[in-house]
Amino acid sequence: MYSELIADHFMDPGFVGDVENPALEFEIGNSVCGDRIRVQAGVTDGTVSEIAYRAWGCATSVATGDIFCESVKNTALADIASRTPEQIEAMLGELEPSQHHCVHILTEMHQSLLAEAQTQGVI
Amino acid sequence: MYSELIADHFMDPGFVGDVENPALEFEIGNSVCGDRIRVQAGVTDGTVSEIAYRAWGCATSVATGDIFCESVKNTALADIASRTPEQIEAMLGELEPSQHHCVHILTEMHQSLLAEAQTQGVI
Amino acid sequence: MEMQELSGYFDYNATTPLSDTVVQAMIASLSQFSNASSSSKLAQGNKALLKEARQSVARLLNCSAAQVAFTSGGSEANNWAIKSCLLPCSQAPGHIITTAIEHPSVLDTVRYLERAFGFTVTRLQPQASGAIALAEVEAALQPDTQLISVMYANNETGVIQPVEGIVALAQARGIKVHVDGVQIVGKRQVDLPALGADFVSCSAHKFYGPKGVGCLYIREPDQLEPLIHGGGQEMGMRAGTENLTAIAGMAQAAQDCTSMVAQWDAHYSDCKAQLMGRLEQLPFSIRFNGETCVTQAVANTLNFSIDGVRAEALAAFLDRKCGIQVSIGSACSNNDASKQHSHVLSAMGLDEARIQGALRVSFGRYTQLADIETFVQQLEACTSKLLAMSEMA
Amino acid sequence: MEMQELSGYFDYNATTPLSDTVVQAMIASLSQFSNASSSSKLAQGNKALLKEARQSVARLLNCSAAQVAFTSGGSEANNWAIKSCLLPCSQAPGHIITTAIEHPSVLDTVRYLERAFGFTVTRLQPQASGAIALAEVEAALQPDTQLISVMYANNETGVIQPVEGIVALAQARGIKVHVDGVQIVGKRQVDLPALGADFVSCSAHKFYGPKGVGCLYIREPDQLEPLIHGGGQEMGMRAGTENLTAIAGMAQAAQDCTSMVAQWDAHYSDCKAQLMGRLEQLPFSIRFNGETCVTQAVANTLNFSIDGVRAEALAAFLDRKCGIQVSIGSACSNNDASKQHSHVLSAMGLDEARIQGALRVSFGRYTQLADIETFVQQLEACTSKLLAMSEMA
Ligand SMILES: Cc1ncc(COP(=O)(O)O)c(C=O)c1O
Ligand SMILES: Cc1ncc(COP(=O)(O)O)c(C=O)c1O
Repeated sequence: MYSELIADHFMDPGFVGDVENPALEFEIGNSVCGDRIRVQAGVTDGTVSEIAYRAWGCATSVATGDIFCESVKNTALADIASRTPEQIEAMLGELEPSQHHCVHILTEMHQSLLAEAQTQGVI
Repeated sequence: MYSELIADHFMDPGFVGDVENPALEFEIGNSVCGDRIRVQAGVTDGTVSEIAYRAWGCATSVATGDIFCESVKNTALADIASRTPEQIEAMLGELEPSQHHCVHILTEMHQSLLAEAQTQGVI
Repeated sequence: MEMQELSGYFDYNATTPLSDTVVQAMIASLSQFSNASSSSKLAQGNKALLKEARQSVARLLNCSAAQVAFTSGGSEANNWAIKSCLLPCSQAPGHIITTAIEHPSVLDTVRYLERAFGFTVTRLQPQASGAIALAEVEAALQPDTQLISVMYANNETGVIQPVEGIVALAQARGIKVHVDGVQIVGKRQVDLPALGADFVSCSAHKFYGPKGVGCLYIREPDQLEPLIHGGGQEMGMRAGTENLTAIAGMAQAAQDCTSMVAQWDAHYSDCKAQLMGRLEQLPFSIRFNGETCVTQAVANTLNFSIDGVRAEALAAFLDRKCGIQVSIGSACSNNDASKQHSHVLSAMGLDEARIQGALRVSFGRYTQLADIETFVQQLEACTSKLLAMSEMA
Repeated sequence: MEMQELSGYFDYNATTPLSDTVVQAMIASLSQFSNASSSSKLAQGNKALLKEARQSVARLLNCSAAQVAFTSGGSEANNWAIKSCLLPCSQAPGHIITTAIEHPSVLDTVRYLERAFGFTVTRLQPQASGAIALAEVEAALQPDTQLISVMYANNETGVIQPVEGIVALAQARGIKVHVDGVQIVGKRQVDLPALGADFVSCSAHKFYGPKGVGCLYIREPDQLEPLIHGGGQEMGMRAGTENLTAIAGMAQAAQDCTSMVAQWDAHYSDCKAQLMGRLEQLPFSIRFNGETCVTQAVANTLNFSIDGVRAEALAAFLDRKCGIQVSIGSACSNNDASKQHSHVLSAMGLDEARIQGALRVSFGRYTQLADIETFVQQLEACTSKLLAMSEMA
């Protein structure tokens, strides 16, 4: 069963799509359920100015992609980097046991974004 | 569960009581359930002219005593002697398995009546 | 269920009527048809209902929801506890202690284990009071005792068994204890964690819930082998699509019971006092079977024999003539081998005539003091009539 | 239950709604509270109800009432048949033949017997069609084979198994056969004596009856050890105060089913033809899982995968956005070890992506042809949206 938060983000995701000439791009895959999420982002002055994703996965992981995008849009990479594991977990609200893998997905999205930002020298 | 026949004869037995100076008297007991029934009868010209019983037993055996008395009252002993086992069984109507011991009681009442009549020389 | 229909009902230990609140809860659940194990939105109402139901029952037993597994009734719960405890030992069958006064679902389960797997069994006889002596339980303990199964309150006499003492004896030796709690829940407040037994069986239809649903309290839920293997229902312990309607009914019954049981119990004590007082005034020789004091027997139950009267006939009279229902200590049967004498009263050492004269009167929340008075009057009339019938000059 | 609420319900194989007649029968039974085993006048209505109910179910199965024992559902019936057949052999455990596509209540019961008592087990894999090959059953037979347990129709694919042939093989060798008939009863006319299996399990909530009640058909009732030992209920074969309300519901469902099943089945065939025809027109790559022909699979069931789509997400969309319920071949799980892929589709050899894309659509008596059309339209819309979401440039 999906919480309202997950359901809303799954049913009407605001960030599905592509970013033209993205400064950052990464793809994560979850070996457990085979979910794949690709994120593209634009960065301006150390802040995520544009972001979009595409996903092949279960409802909760599609929602997770959207929640991630919403949460980083117009946010400084430095602030994103300072998020604690607890804060990240809390972003998804209440989850059923079978949905907990999305916490890993969300954590990985944070890590990948920051790693990619480092690689691209925008942080 | 009692059939209407059994219930009627149990609830309002017509023949409970004693016969004054009975020509015949016998008592039967059933070892299985400990039922005891005593029958007293008057005989006139080979016909049962008076009959009464007393019983300590389950509802069905109390009813059986009454059904017996009703069926022999004003009946020639010779006619009583000609009843077949099937006819005797049919007198009790439909019975549940646990009530079948009353067929034995009824059969025994027939046998005892006739034996007692023989002993007393009224048949 | 109209009250007046119940004024002659004195067989609450056999089963209870559904209370109005329970009927409402069951009817409301009938349209919630979706499978509670599905993840669809439709199923969520069912899931929530199941969760709340488990909590309601847990509150009644003063335990945690995780310790409550729903079953199809008390019989299944008894079978489950005993078999799941002992079947794992079937290659090295040990010793079982139980009593001669258990419900058939315990007696037959134990007999099955004895017959099919070679477990040895001690069946303790009760004292004349109807209670098992704790000292006899202690004396029966063997090094290979694997389970003690004993009921909390007996269904025929209401007599309470020394379960606390038995649990203490068993725990000191690491022996598991199963308590058949079917006849106590709904009559007394219980606190199962405080009792400390490993398993306690309950049945909803003894406390104004539906038939066909009960539960097993499991002290340590992780260790129990299912009786019904399969899907993940009941925390993986009992397979089968959940009987939501019955569970909804049981939950409502548990809620009502949690708040009302103390009050009901006080009322039962009043009824029992009145009944005993009036019986003693009757011009018959009446003997009470087993302990009657409400500290030692549940207050809603009274078992007695009237000298010279066959209870079977008396009960039939009461039922047919007066619309009064009671239970009896001995039913008719077709042959000697299957004499249907109460195994409980027999074990208490009562003679045959007394068993054949035994009536069990059990009352409940719908019983009024006035009903007791009516009952005694009818009892007197019917008894007199029967005695007159059998009075041999 | 209003019809319109059901127009989006395509999960009849999981459970069915109660029909109105069943609801009425259940509500009517709620006030009949007396214990059916009592001899009081009050109890007679219950006894009669129970007797008629058994006859109604027997008529549905074309067997005699004495061969029908009520249970708490299909899971209990499966456990009962298998354990009662095999536990008596636990000191000399032999060989069991079953399949990899059984319901968990069969799979787990067999696994329990294997683990706890050392029975050996052959689990036959289905062909790509979803059916077990009769030749493989024959090849699996061993001199010590003690039971064959196989389902009649599979719950996920609807595919019918060669039970007649299996019974013939087994009977020639004196081997007992248990058939899980839960997914056939209510969808096809059955004739259990003609089938000849020793045990057949049924569950009421698959044919518009209540959850928590079912039955076991027993060819030779005298030979069966109870699963739930105790009182004399169910002809001495299954203890527990009878769940009259649920049994009343099952009986009504059986009656309706007896007269309507042929008509329902014809309607399901129409629905299935329409659904398959429309799916084939969609601009997606759709693959049917298992045999779809109505001679080889029940007509109410269709299992298919859409390439490139995760069924979990699609089902969530259909449920949340369109009020449509279906089942899926793979649920999310928390770790690799407990991947929740359908064991049925896995056994059929489907690859992971196809299992993750698998939807099960199952319809019933309330499904209208127009509902199928709506379903296909919504499926198209949701699928398009999901495909667009995942389309990586
Ligand atoms: C094939 C099959 N067998 C057994 C069962 C179990 O029946 P129940 O839910 O009544 O326990 C089901 C459904 O749940 C089933 O589909
Ligand atoms: C002491 C006792 N245990 C167990 C049971 C069985 O419960 P159920 O009827 O729910 O199977 C009963 C009553 O029937 C009982 O009185």
